[in-house]
Amino acid sequence: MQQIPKDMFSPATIDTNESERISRPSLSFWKDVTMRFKKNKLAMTGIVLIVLLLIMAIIGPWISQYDYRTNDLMNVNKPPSSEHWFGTDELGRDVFTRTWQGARISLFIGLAAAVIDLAIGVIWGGISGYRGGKTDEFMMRFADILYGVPYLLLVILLMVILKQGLGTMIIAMTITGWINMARIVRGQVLQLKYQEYVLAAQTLGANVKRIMFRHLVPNSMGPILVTMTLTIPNAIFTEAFLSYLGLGVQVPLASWGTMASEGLPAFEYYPWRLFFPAILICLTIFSFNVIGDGLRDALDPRLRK
Amino acid sequence: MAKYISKRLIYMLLSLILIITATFFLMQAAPGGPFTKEKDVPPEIEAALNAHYGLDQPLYKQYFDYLYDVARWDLGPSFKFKAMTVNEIINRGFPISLFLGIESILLAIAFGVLLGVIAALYHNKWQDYSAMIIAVLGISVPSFILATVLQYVFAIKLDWFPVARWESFNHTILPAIALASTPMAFIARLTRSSMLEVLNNDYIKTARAKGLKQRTITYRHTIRNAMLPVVSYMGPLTAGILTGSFVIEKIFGIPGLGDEFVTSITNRDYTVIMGVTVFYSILLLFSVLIVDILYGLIDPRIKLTGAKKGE
Amino acid sequence: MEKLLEVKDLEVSFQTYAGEVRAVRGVTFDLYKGETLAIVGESGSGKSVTSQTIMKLIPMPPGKITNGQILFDGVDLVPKSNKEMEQIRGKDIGMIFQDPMTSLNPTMKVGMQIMEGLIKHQNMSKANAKSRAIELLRLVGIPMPEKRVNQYPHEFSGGMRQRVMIAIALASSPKLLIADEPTTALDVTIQAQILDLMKDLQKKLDTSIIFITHDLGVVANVADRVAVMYAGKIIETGTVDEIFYNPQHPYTWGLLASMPSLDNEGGEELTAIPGSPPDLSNPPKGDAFAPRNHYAMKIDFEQEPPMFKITDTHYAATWLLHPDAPKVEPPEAVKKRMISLSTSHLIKEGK
Amino acid sequence: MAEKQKLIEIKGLKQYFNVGTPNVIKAVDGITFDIYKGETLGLVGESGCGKSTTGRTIIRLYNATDGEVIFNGEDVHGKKSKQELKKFNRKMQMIFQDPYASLNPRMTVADIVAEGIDIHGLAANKLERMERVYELLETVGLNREHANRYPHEFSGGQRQRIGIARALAVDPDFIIADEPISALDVSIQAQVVNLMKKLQKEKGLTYLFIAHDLSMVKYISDRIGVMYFGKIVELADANDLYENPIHPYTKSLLSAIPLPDPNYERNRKRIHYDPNEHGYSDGEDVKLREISHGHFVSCSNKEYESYKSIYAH
Amino acid sequence: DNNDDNTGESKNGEHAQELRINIKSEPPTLHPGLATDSTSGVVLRHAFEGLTRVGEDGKPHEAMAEKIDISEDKKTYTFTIRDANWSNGDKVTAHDFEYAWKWVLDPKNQSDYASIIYNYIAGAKEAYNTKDISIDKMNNVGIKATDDKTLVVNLTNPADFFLELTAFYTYLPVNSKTAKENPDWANKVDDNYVMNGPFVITDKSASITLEKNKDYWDSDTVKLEKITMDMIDDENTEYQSFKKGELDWAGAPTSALPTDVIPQLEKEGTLQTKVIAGTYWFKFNITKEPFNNANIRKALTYAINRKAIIENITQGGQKPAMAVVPTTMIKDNEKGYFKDNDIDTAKELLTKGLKELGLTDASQLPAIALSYNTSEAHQKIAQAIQDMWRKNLGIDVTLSNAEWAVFLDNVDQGNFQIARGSWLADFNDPVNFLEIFTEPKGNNDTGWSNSGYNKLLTQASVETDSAKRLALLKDAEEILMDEMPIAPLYFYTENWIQNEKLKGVVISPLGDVQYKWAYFE
Ligand SMILES: Nc1ncnc2c1ncn2[C@@H]1O[C@H](COP(=O)(O)OP(=O)(O)OP(=O)(O)O)[C@@H](O)[C@H]1O
Ligand SMILES: Nc1ncnc2c1ncn2[C@@H]1O[C@H](COP(=O)(O)OP(=O)(O)OP(=O)(O)O)[C@@H](O)[C@H]1O
Ligand SMILES: [Mg+2]
Ligand SMILES: [Mg+2]
Repeated sequence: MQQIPKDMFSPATIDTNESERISRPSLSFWKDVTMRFKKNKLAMTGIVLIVLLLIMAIIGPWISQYDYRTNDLMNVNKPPSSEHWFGTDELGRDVFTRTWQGARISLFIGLAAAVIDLAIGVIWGGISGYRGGKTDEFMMRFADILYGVPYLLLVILLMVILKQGLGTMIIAMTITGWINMARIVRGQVLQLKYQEYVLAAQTLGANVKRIMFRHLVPNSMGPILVTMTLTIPNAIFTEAFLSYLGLGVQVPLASWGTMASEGLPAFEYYPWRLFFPAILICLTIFSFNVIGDGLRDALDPRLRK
Repeated sequence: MAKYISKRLIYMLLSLILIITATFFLMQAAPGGPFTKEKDVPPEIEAALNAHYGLDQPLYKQYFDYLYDVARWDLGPSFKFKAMTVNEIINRGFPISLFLGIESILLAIAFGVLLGVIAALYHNKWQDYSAMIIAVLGISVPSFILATVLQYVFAIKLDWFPVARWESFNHTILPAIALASTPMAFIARLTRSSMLEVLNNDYIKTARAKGLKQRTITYRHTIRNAMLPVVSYMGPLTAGILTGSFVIEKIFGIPGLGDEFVTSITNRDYTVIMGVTVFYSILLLFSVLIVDILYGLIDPRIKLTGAKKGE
Repeated sequence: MEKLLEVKDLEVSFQTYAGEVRAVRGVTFDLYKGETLAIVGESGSGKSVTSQTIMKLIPMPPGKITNGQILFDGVDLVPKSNKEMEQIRGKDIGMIFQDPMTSLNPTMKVGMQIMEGLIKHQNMSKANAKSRAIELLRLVGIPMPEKRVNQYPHEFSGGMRQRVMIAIALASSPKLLIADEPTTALDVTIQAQILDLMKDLQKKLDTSIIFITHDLGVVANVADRVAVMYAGKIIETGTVDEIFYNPQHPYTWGLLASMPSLDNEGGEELTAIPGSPPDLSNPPKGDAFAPRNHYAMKIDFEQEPPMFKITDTHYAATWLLHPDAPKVEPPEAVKKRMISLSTSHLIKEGK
Repeated sequence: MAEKQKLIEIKGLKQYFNVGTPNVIKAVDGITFDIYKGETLGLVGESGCGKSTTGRTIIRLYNATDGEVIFNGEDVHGKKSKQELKKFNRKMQMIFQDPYASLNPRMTVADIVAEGIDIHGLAANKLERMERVYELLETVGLNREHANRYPHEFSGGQRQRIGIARALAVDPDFIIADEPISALDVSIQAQVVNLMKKLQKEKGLTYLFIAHDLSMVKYISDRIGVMYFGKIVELADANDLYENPIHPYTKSLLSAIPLPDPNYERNRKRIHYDPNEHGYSDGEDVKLREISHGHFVSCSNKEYESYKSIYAH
Repeated sequence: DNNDDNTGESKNGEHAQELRINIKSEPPTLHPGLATDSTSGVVLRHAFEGLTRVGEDGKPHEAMAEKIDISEDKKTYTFTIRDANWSNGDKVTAHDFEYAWKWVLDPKNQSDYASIIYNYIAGAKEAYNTKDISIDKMNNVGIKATDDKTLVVNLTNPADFFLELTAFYTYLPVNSKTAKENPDWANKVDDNYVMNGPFVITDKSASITLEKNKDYWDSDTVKLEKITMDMIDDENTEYQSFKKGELDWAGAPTSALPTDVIPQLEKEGTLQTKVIAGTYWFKFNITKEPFNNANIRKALTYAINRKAIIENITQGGQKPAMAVVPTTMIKDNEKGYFKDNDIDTAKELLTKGLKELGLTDASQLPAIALSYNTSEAHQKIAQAIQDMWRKNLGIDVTLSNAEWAVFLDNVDQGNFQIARGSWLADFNDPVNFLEIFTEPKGNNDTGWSNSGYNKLLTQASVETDSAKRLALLKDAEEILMDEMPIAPLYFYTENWIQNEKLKGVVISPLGDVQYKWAYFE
């Protein structure tokens, strides 16, 4: 046995407060999440991609010498070249410019629809699940009914009632879009509402609003995020459909959705017209999905403890 | 259970009537009518047509007449397809859409679940990433683009399948794949995330402690428990897929109900719009109910809560 | 007596976002045939991880066995593949998990959950497995087992579920049964039933049992030997009498002192161990218990104590046992117990 | 004991689940008892016998199927305005069984503790609110520094203390503690129980203490109620109950308490309880009867006489 | 695998006389009196035969009529019916025609196209507007079968194009015997569905099958044994299907080619093009500022580069339209009334117009919206024109598209400033175009009317001399082009590709297709 100096065996002073101290640095929940999120390479790639896309959406139309609407009927359907990086379309317009011009609309639409669906879906599904019973039955049957009425008919009526434009389009997009989110949130809330911290809030006299937004929603973020990332591509293509019907953005303004659907019939001969918008849609969706997954993992309490 | 179902059936009937009402008045409010054409129909002819189809009656009367007819499952004659009643149109189009729909639902479930399971079992390994990329493609490439691309590659370039039409089983494959892709991707993502949850559960450890093989554990203990979110997603989706997809039917020249539905709206073919909506809604309401019942079958614990809802 | 299990210097850690959690930091113990070893200790001290590592059931990744051997019947389990382990799990080693509420598959009939292992390890036919499952349910004291085999777990009460877990673990008469807090969620009457049942089976089959709990009353009831864990290490081990009547580690003192006794009049305060256990992702220098230890000495903050031998069966890791250390008095409540030791005949029996 | 004042009177409380379906669960099936000001009433019984349900029904987390809960002379379950309910929520609080599940993982400790303060507007401004939070944290033996942390950073015992601070934030008179210590290990159990006792002394709190662990219940309670299948079968002074258990189920329960004494354990004899042993006939009037002063037992008339004679010894 | 027989190649290398085409959608009806669309028309033209049939030269020739006598005043036509059979063996009689036409005139039968009969035949309109009319009460209508073989028809006005109308599907005969017995005879293709055309429909399901009618009076001319009509809605799919050899024909007139493949096909030299009697134009709403000013209208019209649009966007060999009436009817209109892409004049006119409106600059013009209905082709054209107007005149118009019925409703209600429009001829005569603009209602949504114009048209309607009549019509057109309520863009063409071995398919100036003479080499 090794020799240990005697004085080491004298009593040490211990600070009782010290023993309550948590050795891990004090990280707020969100800081903790951010830290863990940052360690997720794939998710960070997603963030970088989205930031790049946003930057290009802002500066893309500027760095090109063309504008998005000027026709050049002498140069229609030209493949990518040093002059037209992404080629030209059926009216001789520069696809590069149009693609980034379109990024503005598609990204805006995608995010706006996702956010609005989220807001309505969360409130509707949350109240439905939390209140349960007759309220639940009523609210879910209402969703069924809205889902049952032909969407195209709703859209046509909106077209008549409202003026053409982004606002109308977003209304058209979210008029039934929130239902999915509501179903998901309701499921979550049904599960969470018997958690003891919710009961605790009830015993303190918390009202529905407080319980929803302080307790239930923050704890359903995982599935909500996954659903949100799935809303975005849906919105991008619904936009194309609505614009086609005359409800949304008007030509010659471009969006990825309209560019892809217009490029589709010609993809055999002029593949670049489909390729660029399509690949950017894929990249966007990919990014949002990995970000969603990353957030989901970062928010998972089991990985925390 | 029986009480719960009968209660739900009553709610379904109410919902159906509300859907009919909403659709009926929305349809009437939409500009244009069944006789709107680029070349104007002379007023006297239009009057004769309106009189014949009862469109000159007050709206409320048309509405109640319609409700009465629906109750007898008489959906009326088509305005555009003069030789046919709406019942005939549905009877003709639905079996086709149904066949295609079932095929693609099976595809979507089989491959979606498979991908999701693989992704979850190999969480954060290359298998997960590959499945994820397929899912992202499935989500971000909408069916109309996929359909065209599939057609080009597999029917034109490789000549493995026919381009279009509805004749043999071979003709159903490409449209079914195109139709299945988005739901498949969605199912894969849902399955993956719920599998990850399930795999974290204690009873999986119990199963492993019994010395069961990984594969047995996956089949017997995880998939069933991970299916709940998939099932709830499948509810409304099923009704949609079974009544046909306009885009896919158009691209592959399939005489299904989805095509009928959309064209009827553009044509303002009032009776067909209503008829198909009624039919679709019945399917929708039933599939939502079936989902709620399936919850209980998949997870025996839910029976209690499911029944409680009907209190 | 024959050794069934030897765990040598086992170290297990988990890779998490917050860093490496060293959940088990060098655990050594052995277990004889037909013997019950109780592992007690603070929550988070690594009891469950240790026991699950024996069956190689910790999730890998993030978990990893960084060092040590697990000799089962003389064969090391650490290098075994998952496939090879499938032959041992459920057959030679059975396990009862901490939480009966979540450890049964909610969507599978109880009977099937018992039958699975039988079909796999004993090559039984379905019909035979079923009748055996009924027999097992009857054995663990579930009334009307013929009816119960076809029910789902949620139709069972907590105590009954725990008994189903036991039936699963016992299905193929394992040589080793690991029971991780099998009775925490149960009331005392059902707890007692289950403890009796396990002892009965042990007698019949000569099973060895590792029994994890933090209820010292239960330990006193079932254990032959006790290992006390703190912060991923065994800090004291000995026969049940040695631990209860002659504890040496201040943490063990703390545990014993904090139990109220029935004859204690409600007036006085319980002696709690202040503070909370250390963070295993960042274990402190020296003795992990030192910050909460009334008797801590300077050395405790500098150097980890080795295992001091007290008797052949009794060891403890505390500097207080060092010959140079000052003699200290254990707390009142513990002293009372030690007094009963000296007046009891049991001390002889321990040897 | 005569000057004891009733804080809560529970009269014929019933809580059924799945009413209207074939499998009605009578979780609480007509219980009657009082809780006096400043005392701790322990509630023990088999798992699933309805202890938690009783607690939750008293605090109105469930709407009682039948019966009354009278708190300070007012019926809790009568129809009440939001305002009245809020007031009532201040007087009665609950500590939950699971220290992990009862704290919202996404809120800071300060927000959790201050939730009641926010709801009832007990602080005039931010500063005052934080001062209250610090005060509460110190009351339960935590320090200010913990206010900005999240629950997952705490050990079980610390978390349970946060739950207690949350309950204390609204200055309640009565606290229902539903197995506040079951999930904790022994050393931490002691921390929590000591704190509860200290607070009771300082603030004159009244507790309903639900637990499995009989030695702990005996330690903390003044009186103990024993529940069996939704009914109270015995209710008596803590020491009286341990020394003179009368109902066979109580006897069985006491005989099963494991003690940290190997010697004792090796020689313990358990008494089994079989509900059929009473041999009640149909329509027999089985109810709580007072065997001796303050000692109630559920029994038939016949049993009453025999129990009484047993107790005399 | 059934792909093989799609090629139509028979065993000995000779091509089977089986034609496979696509008609896009299901024909809404197979009743000649109810049909209103070209899809039904295609089927009916082959399953039935009218008094005349438009021949390979584009002119009507005797068909069911063996002999046609026209009175001096061109108002009475006497048709002698040829010896021919219905597919059930019945003889085709003059009564069958009388019945069929009068059936259309009965408002109870809801024929949308009754006007195409009652606009020309004496007493017909009155009959249609009579309450509770029925076929046997139509004694004052100028349709009379004097015996089984003779049909006498009286017209309200001399109409040069009446013989052409008798080839139109509304004028097809119906087997009066079966039709009377079974009013729903046309709802199903079965024994009650009796035909008299070069082909008979043998199957109608996912596709329509027509087989050669052995009993057809001119069956020696008919070479094709079978025609299969698919119903593939998607143009691209149709095109791919053609490329794979599953179809013998892709594109007009029964469908269309995807616009994006047309230049490619042109390059390959497989594209077939035929000018037809149709005009694509834009309508100005002259009741709205600034289109109440003719100079503004003209400036906009002149500033369009039609050639560029045709060559780069529509790409189907369309003819630039600087007139309203198609070149198939008036040959001179190839030149038109103004110069294409005449920017200088356009600018002058704009300045003039602005001055008249009291404005100094184009930017002061009220906001202008150009409406069109949802379609890719229209959208491209609209965008090109928008760009031209911006570049050439500095006028920035916004585009606004709408779903078809909504668009039509808006245009009908006058809720537009400039709207896309077009007219495809019902019969091959300029009046079909010019009469649209006689009054500001019906199909004239521009709100424009002109008394001089109307006078010329009235004169033309009673003029029996063809040359004089044409001169009157041209004068009217000139007024129209001077006032410019519409801006013509191009004359329609039909574009298609076809199996190289397929010969003898005839497309009429109206764009109707006939397979009677078609065959595979
Ligand atoms: N999958 C994991 N990932 C990360 N850390 C883990 C994991 N599993 C266990 N740990 C950590 O290992 C340590 C030991 O945990 P263990 O479950 O063995 O404790 P225990 O002694 O069984 O406690 P209890 O009495 O609460 O059951 C804890 O700090 C825990 O956080
Ligand atoms: N929400 C509910 N729906 C249906 N049954 C319920 C519900 N909550 C409790 N029960 C049932 O009521 C009975 C009493 O449950 P309770 O939770 O009160 O028991 P307990 O005495 O607290 O048990 P433990 O000691 O296990 O916590 C049980 O049979 C339980 O299954
Ligand atoms: Mg554990
Ligand atoms: Mg409880």
